[in-house]
Amino acid sequence: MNLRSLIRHETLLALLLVIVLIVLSFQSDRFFTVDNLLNQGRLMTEIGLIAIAMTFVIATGGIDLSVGSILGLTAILTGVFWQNVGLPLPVAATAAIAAGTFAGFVNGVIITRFRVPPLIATLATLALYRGLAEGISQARSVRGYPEWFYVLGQKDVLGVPTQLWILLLAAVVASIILAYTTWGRTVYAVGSNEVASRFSGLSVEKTKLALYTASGFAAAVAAVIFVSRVSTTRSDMGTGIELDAITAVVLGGTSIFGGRGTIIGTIIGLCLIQALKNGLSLAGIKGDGTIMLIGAVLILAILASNLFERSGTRT
Amino acid sequence: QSVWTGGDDLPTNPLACDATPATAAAKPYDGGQPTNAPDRKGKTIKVVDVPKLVGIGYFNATSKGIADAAKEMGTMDAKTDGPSKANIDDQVTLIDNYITSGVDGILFAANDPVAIAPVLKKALGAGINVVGYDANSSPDARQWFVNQAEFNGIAKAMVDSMATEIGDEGAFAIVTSTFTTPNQARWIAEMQAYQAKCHPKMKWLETVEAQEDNILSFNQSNTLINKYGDELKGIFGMTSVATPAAADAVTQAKKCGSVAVVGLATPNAMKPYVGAGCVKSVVLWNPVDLGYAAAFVLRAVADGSLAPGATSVKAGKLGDLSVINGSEILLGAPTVFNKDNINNFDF
Amino acid sequence: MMTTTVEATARSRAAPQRPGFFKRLFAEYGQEIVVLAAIVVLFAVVTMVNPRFISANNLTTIFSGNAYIAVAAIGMAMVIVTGNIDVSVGALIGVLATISGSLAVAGYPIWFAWLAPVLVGMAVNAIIGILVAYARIPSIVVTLGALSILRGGLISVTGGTWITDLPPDYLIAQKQILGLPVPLVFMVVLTLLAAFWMRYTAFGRSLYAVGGNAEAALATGIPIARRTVAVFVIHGAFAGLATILFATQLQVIQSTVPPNLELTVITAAVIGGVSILGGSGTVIGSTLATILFATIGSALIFVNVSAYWLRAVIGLLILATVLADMLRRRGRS
Amino acid sequence: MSSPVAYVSLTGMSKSFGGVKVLKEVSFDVRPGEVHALLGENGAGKSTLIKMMSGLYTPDAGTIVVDGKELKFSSTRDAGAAGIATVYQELLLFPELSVAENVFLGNYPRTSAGIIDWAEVRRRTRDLLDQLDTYDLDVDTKVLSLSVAQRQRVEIAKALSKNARILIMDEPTASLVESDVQRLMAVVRQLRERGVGIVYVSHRMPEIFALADRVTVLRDGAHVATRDIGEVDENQLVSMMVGRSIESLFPKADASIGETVLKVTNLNHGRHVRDISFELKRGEILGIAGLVGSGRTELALTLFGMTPATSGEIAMEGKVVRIGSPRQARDLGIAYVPEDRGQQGLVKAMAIRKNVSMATIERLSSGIFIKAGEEAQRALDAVKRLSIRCRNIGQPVGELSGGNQQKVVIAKWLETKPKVLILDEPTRGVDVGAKAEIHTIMGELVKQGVAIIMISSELPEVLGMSDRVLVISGGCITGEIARAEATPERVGAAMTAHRTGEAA
Ligand SMILES: Nc1ncnc2c1ncn2[C@@H]1O[C@H](COP(=O)(O)OP(=O)(O)OP(=O)(O)O)[C@@H](O)[C@H]1O
Ligand SMILES: Nc1ncnc2c1ncn2[C@@H]1O[C@H](COP(=O)(O)OP(=O)(O)OP(=O)(O)O)[C@@H](O)[C@H]1O
Ligand SMILES: [Mg+2]
Ligand SMILES: [Mg+2]
Repeated sequence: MNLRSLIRHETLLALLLVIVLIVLSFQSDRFFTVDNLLNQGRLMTEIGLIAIAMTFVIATGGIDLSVGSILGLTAILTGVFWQNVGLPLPVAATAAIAAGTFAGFVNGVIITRFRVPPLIATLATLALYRGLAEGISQARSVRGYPEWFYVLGQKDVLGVPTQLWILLLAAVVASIILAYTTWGRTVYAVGSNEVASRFSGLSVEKTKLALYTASGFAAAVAAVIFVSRVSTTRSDMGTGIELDAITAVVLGGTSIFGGRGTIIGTIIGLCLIQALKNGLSLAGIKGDGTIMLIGAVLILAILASNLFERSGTRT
Repeated sequence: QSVWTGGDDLPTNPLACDATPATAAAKPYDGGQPTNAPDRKGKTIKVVDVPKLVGIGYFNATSKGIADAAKEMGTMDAKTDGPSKANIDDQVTLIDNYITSGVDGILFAANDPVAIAPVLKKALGAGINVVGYDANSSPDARQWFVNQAEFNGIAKAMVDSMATEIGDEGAFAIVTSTFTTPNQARWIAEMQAYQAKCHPKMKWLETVEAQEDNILSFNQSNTLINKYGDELKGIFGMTSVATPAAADAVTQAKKCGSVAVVGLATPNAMKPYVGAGCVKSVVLWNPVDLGYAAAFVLRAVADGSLAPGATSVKAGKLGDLSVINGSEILLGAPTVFNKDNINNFDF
Repeated sequence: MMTTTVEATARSRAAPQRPGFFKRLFAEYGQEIVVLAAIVVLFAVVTMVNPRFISANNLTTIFSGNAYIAVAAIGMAMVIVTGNIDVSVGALIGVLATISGSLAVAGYPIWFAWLAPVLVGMAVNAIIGILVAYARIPSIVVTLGALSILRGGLISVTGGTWITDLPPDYLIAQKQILGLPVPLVFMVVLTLLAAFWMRYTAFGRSLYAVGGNAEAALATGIPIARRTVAVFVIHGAFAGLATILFATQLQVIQSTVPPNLELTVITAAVIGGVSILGGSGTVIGSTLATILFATIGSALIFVNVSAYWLRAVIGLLILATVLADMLRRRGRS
Repeated sequence: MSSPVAYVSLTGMSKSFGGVKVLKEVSFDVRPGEVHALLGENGAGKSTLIKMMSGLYTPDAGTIVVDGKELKFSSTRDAGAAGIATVYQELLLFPELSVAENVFLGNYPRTSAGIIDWAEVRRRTRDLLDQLDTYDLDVDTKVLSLSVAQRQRVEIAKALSKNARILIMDEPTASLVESDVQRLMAVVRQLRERGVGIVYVSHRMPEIFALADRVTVLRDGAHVATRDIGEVDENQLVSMMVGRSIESLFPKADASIGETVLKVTNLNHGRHVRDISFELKRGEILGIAGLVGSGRTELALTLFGMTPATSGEIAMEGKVVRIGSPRQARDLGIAYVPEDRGQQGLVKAMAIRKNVSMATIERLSSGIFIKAGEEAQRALDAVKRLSIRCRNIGQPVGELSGGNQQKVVIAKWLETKPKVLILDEPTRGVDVGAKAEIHTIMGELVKQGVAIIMISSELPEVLGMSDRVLVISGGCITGEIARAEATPERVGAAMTAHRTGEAA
């Protein structure tokens, strides 16, 4: 039942995506062009990276609300390390990513060591990390990065936006990890029954710690890409990105209660949202109409797959 | 604590303490140019207006101005679409979509001058005419910017109004949206420079953040009143959200007359307080005019009648507007609304 | 090893001693007490720095300025107790405020302008509740969707115009009852009523059952689906009541709500001790937590914490409260 | 006293889950003042039948007649209103709520003002627990801190609180030790005297013969027979249940006992593991007996690294080791089949295949990748070897019957090739057939040289299977008795003994 219904949700979603793509390309002839689609890939990379890590976190039955704040903190640190501390930019970015990763690690420690439920822990660090970003930045933005740095966020490699390669790589690696490795298996097991996982000798704590750290890392990498894309750092970067990422993840069929979910689902969910945002805009529908529609699609997609699942199995 | 250290590191340029107008140094055109823009002279153009965010009174007003202008010209097909939060990312994404959909012109009010630059340059690269208003981008990322009032002009008007109300030795505090909001940060920086230069004995107590949240603005204003007691003589509201909320706080604390509120705000939101005499003067340009002017500037750019080196531009009923700082067009001096004139405005 | 005998004897004979009053109080209201203690300590410290902190005016600002958050958090606490969550409440309050204000300005009777947000809140949340309970969509999914729909809908309907010219009688949050500000009275009365209802009525208790163990609740004959819908409807009513305070605090209504209001409300509920897993917690805790946040916000201004570091300090204090609670729990087990 | 007229009668009850028919036109009735035992293998459909009788499941077909009136139960509340109360097999309690509240939830005494009378709730709970001879439970403690046995009592108190005409008990004694079973049986008899009709499900034959007036046997979801207890003997019942006769209930296999694998010296953890010392040899089955709450599970958890020892020494094959986590224990060759299989043993939503491989997933991997083929092969082998009844190895474990679930847990741990296998209540809630199978498996394991520690509350099982019996009371060892000397009396005496003289 489990596996079958998983496949079902993702198939359903993929079908929906195809339909949406077809309908939207009839609405505007500028929608289904290679240029536009690649460009959309560029725009969804940051959310995508975060959503991939979030898929793991949610599959263990956890959640990470602090990713937006980690993104902001890392962005600020990149700028501060480079401009105020005077580190070479690659070193500064690496150090900032390390700091963002550490922020994720701290989440993990609070959750595994002190046994604070993830939602509460990351609600608290959401405030803390954003506050640190504001404090460190002293409300100043750092600008004027060297031209080469923009390769990451604004240029192409082999005709494809640079950051899209990163997203693709992350998606492939993450799907393989989740589907075929012991680590992925542990994620699902912990998400379905943490106690039994511990009794089976799985390293529950270590896995969770690693996941929240990875989530911090993903947000940190997204931050550097973001800075490169928009050429500046601001302490309010990434505000609210957590809800967008969670939307993509649950739309992709990951159970908020843990135990199930796939990377491919998340990616389809992301694409669906991005296609709607872009395609509806090209079709002349305003932003507020689009977000309403995305809300409706989220509810209806989960509803539809619930109905399918139920008609197949239990009473 | 008292000194403002936020915002950017740009130099301040306080005006003279008396009414001597600033002598603007002539500057060559420093805006950008669209590549291979088609000839749009006289043709109906499709324009999108992307404000910082939609859903607040101020940008409703600018949007109305743009619509008015479009109707008046008859050759502009304009619509407003903006992010629901003042968020750099959403704004960039929206503009990107409109570039793809193929508009002829983009009007924008930037959430961040630098963050928006890459996408605007992309628009220029696609042959689209780009004009900013309200909040500027880096100059080379757009063609022209319609400046509602120069930062130092606003600063002077605000500080002078406050000084008139609370005297040259009064203490005041500031309620702003966030320290990172570019316009507000610049205004505060200019206010500080101007105050130090022209009203050196005024006491600068502190600056608090209140997002774009009117209840929080209200609470923060109350906290300031409670904290400083009689020492506090005035509150500056730096946003059209903070100013009415500060006025409400003063009203509800029964401090009308003993705590002055000076700030930027739309007249409609301020009518009750100005009418009740609790607030004497509100500073703002007319945002409807701002939008109106921006639309005319865009039309002129598309027609080729506003080209680098021009010194003025015709903006419908507003008449001739002059070019400053190379590629900016000045709307005029800010309006100071008071009991006598506030009811003449509706926005 | 002496203890072994003592225990064994105690077990076979009469009932074990009930633990003392304070021990039970602490066991049952531990988190509430932690939060209360934090408030008291803050007040003590900040008042020493600046005695104006405890002035009547400032107390009013702290207690009533954020009362609408506390009222919304009551409903949220109930929703979380049943094991659900609502991330759309912020957007809902924005919609309700616009409805209420528009009615007041349009000349409808004042009572109707007050009642409307409560009714509409209940209706909207009834739909959410039905989707959660009968369509079995996890509440976070439904409310994420509702968040988008309400937020987008609000903007496209109002276009963001503010509502001004509100009739003075409408502005109930600015009035006083028995010399106390209405928002304060609202907050206290509603908190106590809700707390009493959750502790002393079968319906209130059943919420804990639904959140604590849904399967067992079903076996006990508690209609889980109906209770879920009911709790969302009640939450909608509290959102409506919160809206009344929100909309009448000032003489203008801004149709955009504070960003992240939903997170603020959720934070208040969980820091107040409502278990995010459902099944435990009280609304007294959520109200205390709201007051704690308000106190922190005000205190930091009073002690001149650099405004840039304000949020960091708030975050740190929230984290400290969370960790203190965890240590307390650990010490107990 | 039992009247021949049924109070509740069910006719033609059928139920399917996901297309599988688990109950086929079963008829069943209960009379006031009788104990009607319901028997059948794991998965025969007993619990399903009961859940329809108590309104938890809606039958696909069939009629329920209560007191002459045909009724439809759409919730347990309807059944409750018809006078039917149930103690479910899976203890359905609210962990975050107090004992008293659990007992009266949904059914509170109110004051005249209509609000819940908490004082009355506590008082009446106390009374009910006293009726069950349970004095060691504080009515204000949260259920989450209770042991399985204590929770069982709370469940029974809850059913008693409803003053039901019919009381259904689904394996109420599964987690009770002998003395508690006796107490419970006394309560059941008392209720029968009061004219309550009781449906009693148990896999323990002696209880059936001691209590029941009538028995109904189900097999594969079908009704086999309903008899008066006087008309049948144990062998007949067993063969009705399993369709064949079972040779011996406790087939003690002879295995050669080898050298010491595990040596524990002065082990301590908290209040429930005190100064424990013993040795375990290859090929030996060491039974651990004790009362509920005596600390047997705690000892196992300490050996298994869940609650690492605070002092004392553990030596595996002569080497002193530190066991700080289940992972370390596993790597040292210690396996633990926990008493609460639903919570601790299995990931119910996961497939059999994944459950079986769960403790050995690293070994089944090359690098970080799981070798899916080998994993499936091993699961298939396990299913065959332990004759786990299932559709296929992809079936979620949660859908299996109790006994088969237990075998999956055992299979999981056998995969680790343990040197020491700790079985905590390995046959709790397991039917006679499966029980014999599990015992047979144990026999095979000791022949292969595995050392087994078996914790069981069923004295006959301990006595029948063990080479040596360790008795624990209050966290201390109060007796170590060789197989030959192990009589119920000696073991029973040690179970209630206290080591008083050794005060520190
Ligand atoms: N909710 C369910 N979904 C799917 N199958 C189920 C469900 N509940 C029970 N079954 C199946 O129905 C059959 C009968 O189960 P039931 O629990 O009634 O058995 P039982 O006689 O009580 O067994 P035991 O002695 O182990 O308690 C089993 O094969 C079981 O796997
Ligand atoms: N989770 C828990 N929290 C608090 N106390 C517990 C918990 N689990 C067990 N105990 C207590 O620890 C003591 C020992 O329990 P343990 O489970 O080891 O006993 P046992 O001999 O295995 O009996 P049984 O398994 O039959 O319940 C009991 O007094 C029990 O109440
Ligand atoms: Mg059963
Ligand atoms: Mg035990």
